[in-house]
Amino acid sequence: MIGSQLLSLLVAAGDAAHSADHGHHSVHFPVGVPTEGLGYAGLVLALPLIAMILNGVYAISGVRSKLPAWTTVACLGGAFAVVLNLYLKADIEHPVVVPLFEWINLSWGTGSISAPFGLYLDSLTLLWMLFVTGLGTMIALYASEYMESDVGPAYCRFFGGVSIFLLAMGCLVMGDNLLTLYLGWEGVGFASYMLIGYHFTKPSAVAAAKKAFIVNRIGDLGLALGIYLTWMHFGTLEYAKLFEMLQVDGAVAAAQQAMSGGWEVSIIPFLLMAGAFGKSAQLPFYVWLPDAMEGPTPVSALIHAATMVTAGVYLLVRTFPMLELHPAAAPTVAWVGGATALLAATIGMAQYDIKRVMAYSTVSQLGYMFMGVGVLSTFGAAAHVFTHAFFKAVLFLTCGAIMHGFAGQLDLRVLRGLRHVKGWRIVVWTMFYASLCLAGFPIISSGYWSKDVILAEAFANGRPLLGGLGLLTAGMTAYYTFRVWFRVCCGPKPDDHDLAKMMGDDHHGEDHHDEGHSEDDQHHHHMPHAPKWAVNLVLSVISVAAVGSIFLVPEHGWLEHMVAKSSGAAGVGANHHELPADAGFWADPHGWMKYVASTVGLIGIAIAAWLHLLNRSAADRLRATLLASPLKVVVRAMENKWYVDELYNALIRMPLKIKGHALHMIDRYLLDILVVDGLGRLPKMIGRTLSPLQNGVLQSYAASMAGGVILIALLILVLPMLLDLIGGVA
Amino acid sequence: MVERLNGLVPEMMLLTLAVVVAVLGLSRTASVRRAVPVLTAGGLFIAAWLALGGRDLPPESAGFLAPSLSSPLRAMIAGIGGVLALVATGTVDRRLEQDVESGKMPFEPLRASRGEFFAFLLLSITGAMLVASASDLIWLFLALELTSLPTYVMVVMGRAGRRGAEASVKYFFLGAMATAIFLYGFALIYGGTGSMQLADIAEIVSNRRSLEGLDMVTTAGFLLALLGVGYKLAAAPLHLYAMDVYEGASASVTAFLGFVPKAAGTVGFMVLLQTAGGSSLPAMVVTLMWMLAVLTMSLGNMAALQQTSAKRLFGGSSIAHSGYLLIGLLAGPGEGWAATIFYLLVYGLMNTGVFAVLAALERRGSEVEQVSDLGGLRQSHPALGWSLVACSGSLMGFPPLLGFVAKVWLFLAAVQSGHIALVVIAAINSAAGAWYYLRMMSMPLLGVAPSDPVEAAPSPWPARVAMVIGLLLLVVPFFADDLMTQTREAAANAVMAFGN
Amino acid sequence: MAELVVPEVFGQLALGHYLVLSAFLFAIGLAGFVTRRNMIVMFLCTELMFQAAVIALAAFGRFHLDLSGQVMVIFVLTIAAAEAALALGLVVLLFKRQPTLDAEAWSEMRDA
Amino acid sequence: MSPLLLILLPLLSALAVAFAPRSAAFRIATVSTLATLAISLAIAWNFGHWYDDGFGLLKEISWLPSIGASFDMHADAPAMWLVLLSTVLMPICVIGSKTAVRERVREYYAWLLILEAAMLGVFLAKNLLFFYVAFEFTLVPMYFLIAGWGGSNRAAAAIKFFLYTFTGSMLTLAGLVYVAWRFAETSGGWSFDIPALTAFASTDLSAAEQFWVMLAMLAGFAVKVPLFPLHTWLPLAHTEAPTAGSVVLAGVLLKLGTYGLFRFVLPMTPVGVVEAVPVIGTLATIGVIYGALICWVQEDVKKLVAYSSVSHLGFCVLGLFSLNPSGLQGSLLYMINHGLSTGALFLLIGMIYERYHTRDMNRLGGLVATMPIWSAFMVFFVLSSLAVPGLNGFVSEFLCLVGAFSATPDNAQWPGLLGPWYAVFAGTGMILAAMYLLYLTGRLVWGPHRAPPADKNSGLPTDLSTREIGLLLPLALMCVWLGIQPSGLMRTLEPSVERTLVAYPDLVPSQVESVAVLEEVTGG
Repeated sequence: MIGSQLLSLLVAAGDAAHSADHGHHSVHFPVGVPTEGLGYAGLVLALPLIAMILNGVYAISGVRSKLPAWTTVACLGGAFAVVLNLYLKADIEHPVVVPLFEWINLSWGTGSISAPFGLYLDSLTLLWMLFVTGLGTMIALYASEYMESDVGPAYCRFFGGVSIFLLAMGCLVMGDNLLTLYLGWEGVGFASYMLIGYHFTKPSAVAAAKKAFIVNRIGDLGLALGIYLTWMHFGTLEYAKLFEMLQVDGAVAAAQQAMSGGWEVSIIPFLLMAGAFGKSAQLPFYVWLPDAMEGPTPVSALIHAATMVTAGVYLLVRTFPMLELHPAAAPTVAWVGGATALLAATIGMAQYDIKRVMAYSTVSQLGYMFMGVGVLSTFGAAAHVFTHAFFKAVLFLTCGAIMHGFAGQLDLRVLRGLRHVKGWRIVVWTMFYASLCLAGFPIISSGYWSKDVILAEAFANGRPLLGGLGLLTAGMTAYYTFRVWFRVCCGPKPDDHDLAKMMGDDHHGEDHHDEGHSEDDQHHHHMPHAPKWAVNLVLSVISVAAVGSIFLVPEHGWLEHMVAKSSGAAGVGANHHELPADAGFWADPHGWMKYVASTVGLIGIAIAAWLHLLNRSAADRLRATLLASPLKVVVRAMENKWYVDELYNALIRMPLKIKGHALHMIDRYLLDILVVDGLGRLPKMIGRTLSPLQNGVLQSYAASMAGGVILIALLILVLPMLLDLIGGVA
Repeated sequence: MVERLNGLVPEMMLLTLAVVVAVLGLSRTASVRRAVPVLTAGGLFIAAWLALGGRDLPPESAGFLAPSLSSPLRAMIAGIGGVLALVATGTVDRRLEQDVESGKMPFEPLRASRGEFFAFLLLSITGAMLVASASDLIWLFLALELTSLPTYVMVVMGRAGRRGAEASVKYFFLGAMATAIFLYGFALIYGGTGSMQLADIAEIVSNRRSLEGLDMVTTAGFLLALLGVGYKLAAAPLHLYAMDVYEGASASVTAFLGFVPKAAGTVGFMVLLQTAGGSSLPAMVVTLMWMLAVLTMSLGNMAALQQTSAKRLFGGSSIAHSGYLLIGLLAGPGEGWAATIFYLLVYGLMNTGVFAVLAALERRGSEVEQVSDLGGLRQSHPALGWSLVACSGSLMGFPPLLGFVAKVWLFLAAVQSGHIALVVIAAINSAAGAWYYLRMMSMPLLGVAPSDPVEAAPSPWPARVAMVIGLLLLVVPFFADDLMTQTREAAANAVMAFGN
Repeated sequence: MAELVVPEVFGQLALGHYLVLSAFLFAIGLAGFVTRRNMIVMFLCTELMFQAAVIALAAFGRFHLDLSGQVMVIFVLTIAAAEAALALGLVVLLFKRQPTLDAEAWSEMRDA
Repeated sequence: MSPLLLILLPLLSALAVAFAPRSAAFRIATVSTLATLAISLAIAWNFGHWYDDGFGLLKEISWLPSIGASFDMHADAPAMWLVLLSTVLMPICVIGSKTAVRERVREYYAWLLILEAAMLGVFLAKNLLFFYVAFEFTLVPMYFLIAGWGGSNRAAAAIKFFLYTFTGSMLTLAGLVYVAWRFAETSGGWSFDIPALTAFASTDLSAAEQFWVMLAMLAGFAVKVPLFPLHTWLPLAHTEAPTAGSVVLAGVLLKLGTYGLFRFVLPMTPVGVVEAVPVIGTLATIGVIYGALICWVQEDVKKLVAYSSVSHLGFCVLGLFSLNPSGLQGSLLYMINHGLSTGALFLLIGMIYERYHTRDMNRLGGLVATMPIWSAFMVFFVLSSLAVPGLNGFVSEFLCLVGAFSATPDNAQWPGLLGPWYAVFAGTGMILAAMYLLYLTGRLVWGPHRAPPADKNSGLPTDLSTREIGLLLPLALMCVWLGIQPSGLMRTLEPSVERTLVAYPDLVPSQVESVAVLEEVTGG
């Protein structure tokens, strides 16, 4: 049974590989059917909602304890438990739709717009919700300690924001139609806005929050338009109906839809893509994510590394059948992903703020995921999302712990020798393991397995150039990851004086992340304080989860199984070739990639070790040398993030602002004062030119009157005669 | 002939009353003298009632306009004339009466002019009423002159000082010129048709038009007659005197000038237009009316926009309203004239109300003129303030005040007769005029009271009239249907009587 | 016997002649009214215009062999007399206030 | 319960307020508006036409039959909703003015009550002249509210507001009179009965007549909406108006324009509308972007919100002229939503102004530090205004855009004359809205705290008082309710919307054809 289905997959995949320009990969996958009795699934949404409301109540009633944190942890934990229960009870072969309540439901004649508030529970949803709620719970727990110095209204606000996020993310992932997804989509954007701007007195945080929301909105417009077009063409927004329509006749359906719909239909995937790129920080929208690091670190870990930013990947996997409405859609995704991965990696290599390095690495890794989707490996993408969620969460949380301990110090030129400081063991070694994962260290790291799938698929899909880019990026990733770890954790043991210096009497405003340190905390900042139980527990648990994920990733494993029964089915194992028996080693990318990728990763680590562990001053010398060489332009550009922010500012923001001012002036002076007031004053002005007639002099009145009478009499009596005359002549 | 006299009972009564009033005004008894205005007003109200009764008289009792049309017109003129007489209370001889009362000097009949003033007022109103019963050109001419001549005197008598005199000069001389113009027009009409009888002229005109077309002499006669009578209406281009005269005359006389000559002119237009063809006017007359209407309303509004003097401002407004009346006149007998009559009535009320407010106020015995003087009137004289708001709003045509109802009907009638462009122009004019009415509305409510406050005039009548009119403008629109239906019936019956 | 050749125009006074005369008179009156500043003269000019109408009325009455034209003439003359009385009274009154007959002296009220 | 009560009660209360002692004015006004709200709710509860396209609340009151005027009343579902919107907003305005207005209180509340009566008259009118009277009469109280209790430049603002709208509606009157005449020609008597005239005009007027009548009506309604470029009175009026004035202006008065478009322009002159759709659609789209960009550079918060109305109402008009049910329903819902969220924003700004006497964002900032509750409401209503899904704004904006998007001539069931490009350009308004609204919150709510010293005489606590929270909370709850459960409301709008659109499906294709033929002819 499974074998025959696999065979059909393989056949379809074979077609795909040979006809790269028209990708009809639609395969049958089970479509959700409405079910009764699973209403309790709504608890996944209800619990965060309750947490949110309670946090609001706490804020108003002035709770000054950790109650908000425990409430949130409990609710999120409950949500996780519900998801787990759903997973355990779920029949992957038979996805279900759980209608909750009616949201938007319009109908007229034969048309309708229907967006019920329901849950679409298939394996993909459950996969995503498992790590979203799981990580959410853990990170909330972590934050209970991390944010403790803010206990009070701000604490409530923080956990309220986290609850909103989980609620919105739940809607996004579990919603059974595109509008519910959009609801969650904007909701997570708002949560992100609130949490990035958590330190609202800092203008940079406020600006970053604003930027995140606005840049996301650009993508959202694409998504919205995509949704309109989907509705227009397919007449529905519900996944179940959409999928049925898209796989009426297997692979042919999408092509038929594309043919019948004309250009409007074929741009749907591109519009959806725009939304995905915005939310997942891909070119050209990635600029908001690094700035989003203004938010507290747990937020960075949860929202801007592990969960929210993968919503774009989710969207594309969820609507994978629609990606085939245009042959160029998938390659576009792949190339954008690849380019983003490379670009972000180059920037990451040149940053000194460790959280920023992590941010760029997130952008870069998200690039991989999109590459995965683009090379028709939804499985690879989802796998990488899954593994990345854990190890990147660990990386951020360790960064956060360091920052928290060192009064906001994040500069890797300042931090060193953490390995030798008491109480930091768990941080150092979980960070080490997570770095291994990010660097793609062979066998024992989860990132190795998931990244391999994507890279191998790129080659197998006939995109060696893209795969090569991916490999290059992998090397860079390994380098900058370990650059951080070697710099921060290794090196000579710092004495108290060094530690005090690291505590940052001299750190710069820009890199100043002092959350967890309100003013009354400042007086004992001379010694770093090591993390306490909650942080250590969370780090350990997530690291264990990261290790555990290794066993879920390999081909034909659990993860592949989860994706294969969802809308992303077409991208699972699509490129497993039936290899001839005599095929050489290089014929199967899945075979050689394991070795090549390992090698590249190890080279990266080695370079990092040379520059930052064994010979710590070499890096500075290298930089100096490069700056003296003609390559200095590149180095400067990398350090300055390729000036993309400046470019956007100059090309988009400023012109718009100038237009705004200009239009305001036009509105005020041209339209209002000149045109409107001018027209309004016209009667008065004409009247004024006539007022010499009213000069008070009897004679002139008489003259005007007599003149007027004569004129009118002449006009009426003589003009018609003249006209007659002219008419007669003509 | 007796029927004809039967139809003129109110006018004859008023003439008698004029004599009586003139005599009583010289009485040595102060209370008798004081009763003169009330007597005048009472007489006018009775005359109005009598005139209304004339509807049922046989056609021979009325002039050229059918009794169904002339009766309500005459009643309206007399009725509003009565109100105007009340407003005029205390206008003349105030200084004299005060001196007599305080015993400074004995009463000298030679110096008293109250009786004459009200006698003139009655004569002028009688003239205006007679216009409505004109049956030939001579009558029309005499009636129009009877309307005008007393007003020239009233302007001088109403206000001592340079301004009254100047107003009188302008009014009289320009009026004489206008009279000459329409008189010449009458002569030409007579020349062209060979008859003084309006009914004969109408028949000749209509016959001639259906045969060979109207001759130039008659046409020119009609044009000149209409242009000249336009002076009474303050229709452009013979409107230039209006603002100066309105400013110069005392407020109560201005109220009079704003209504009685205008009513006479409107009725005169009706007579002439009916003679010229009624509902199917010669093209040249239509053109003339069209031009007059557009010019009058536009020039009036534009002139009013410039003003800082309330009296001049309402002078301009009065010109503009003549423009609207001309639209109704052009719209023809029937619906058009019904709307015109209603509009004239409403306009008479609004206009009287506005000037009554001005007449009810003074500052150390002299007139209140500037718009800014009315600032904060709501606080100092609430009733007058609100009356001014109601009257101004009604003049603006603001719903649901009476002016709005009248204007809508006028527009309906004009559209019905095919003058859509005129309606649009009138709409734009209303909008342009709204600015100064709005100023007059907001000044009493929101404006700053002048540092030199205004006080109430000694006579209570103008204030009472203003209040009643303000209230009427607010209330009557909800109960105006009977009035409108009857007006329409009157016009419709007239059309039947005209047979076209 | 040579007949006396009298040009047609002078042969008999036709309606046209009266009308032309009347028109001229009216025009002169009007022009005078507009151009002269002396109030007495201005009043005389209005009288001129009235008389123009009177001539026209009388001529038309004769032309139509209808008496009503001439009846009206009488009324017009009456009115003219009344106006004359009014005018003179007014002028006297004004002269008492300001010893001039110049109409332009009375132009205080006007648009600013 | 008679709908007449809805109009009479505020009117009589206005009279009562005017003559009551000064101290009782506020109480009378509050009780009266609350009573009106209760009556309107009771009427809504018993309203029998929620789910069909019929008109309920029929009430015939004769006025001037001789010119066809009457005070006949009726209401269909959309009208009922707008009635409810007005009656809901009025108590909030009244109670919100308790501390803000301290001088000439009797007059102030009397004008507010008169305004309420006039607004309700507009929505309940069954007779065009009644509608027109009420439509115009809203100007007077609003004029005096602005000119009497407004800001420093109030006189100019009030005059511009009055004259601009008055001018437009004079032309509307001319158009309506024309229709009435044409109707009278066939039926033999003056009538301004709306159903009769609508049925007549849509079928019996020629194409040219419909076009001109539409233009005339548009002159009044487009100014009121306000449609770009006829909007310049709005920022001025909003900036100068007292808080309650702004709330009513944004909440209900602007809706009179869109309501007019919905009730008269669309059903009466379909042929004319079809010709004008591209132009109006373009203007609406320009308005969306233009308003938003101008918002983004404002320093005065109130002006920002005022311009945002220009932008938002652009969506509303776009929805109306998409000529399909989704657009129309979205647009009607937009009217209600905009009333709630923008009304609330003006209230919030008013609360700040009462405390600090400034609305300058250079002088105010980071208010969350001292006013967390206010800030929470501010952020909430900004989100609502941003059309964040889950809140009310989203559903309506989504439907308007979907409507515009799908309004293509080849749409099988509901052909329209807009299309994707209109939606795409208007859609950028979504991004721009985020820009200016977050700019607003970024300056006002977040950031370092800065504020001039609070007015000690205001008698208000630093953060919101219970009364103020009580004003905002119902609005917030309604926003949430309409965001999560719009379907109930939408279903009630649908039949009326279809009735309004009945002529269009056949009309649009023929229009497209005729244009195509014309192009062929002129091109060939």
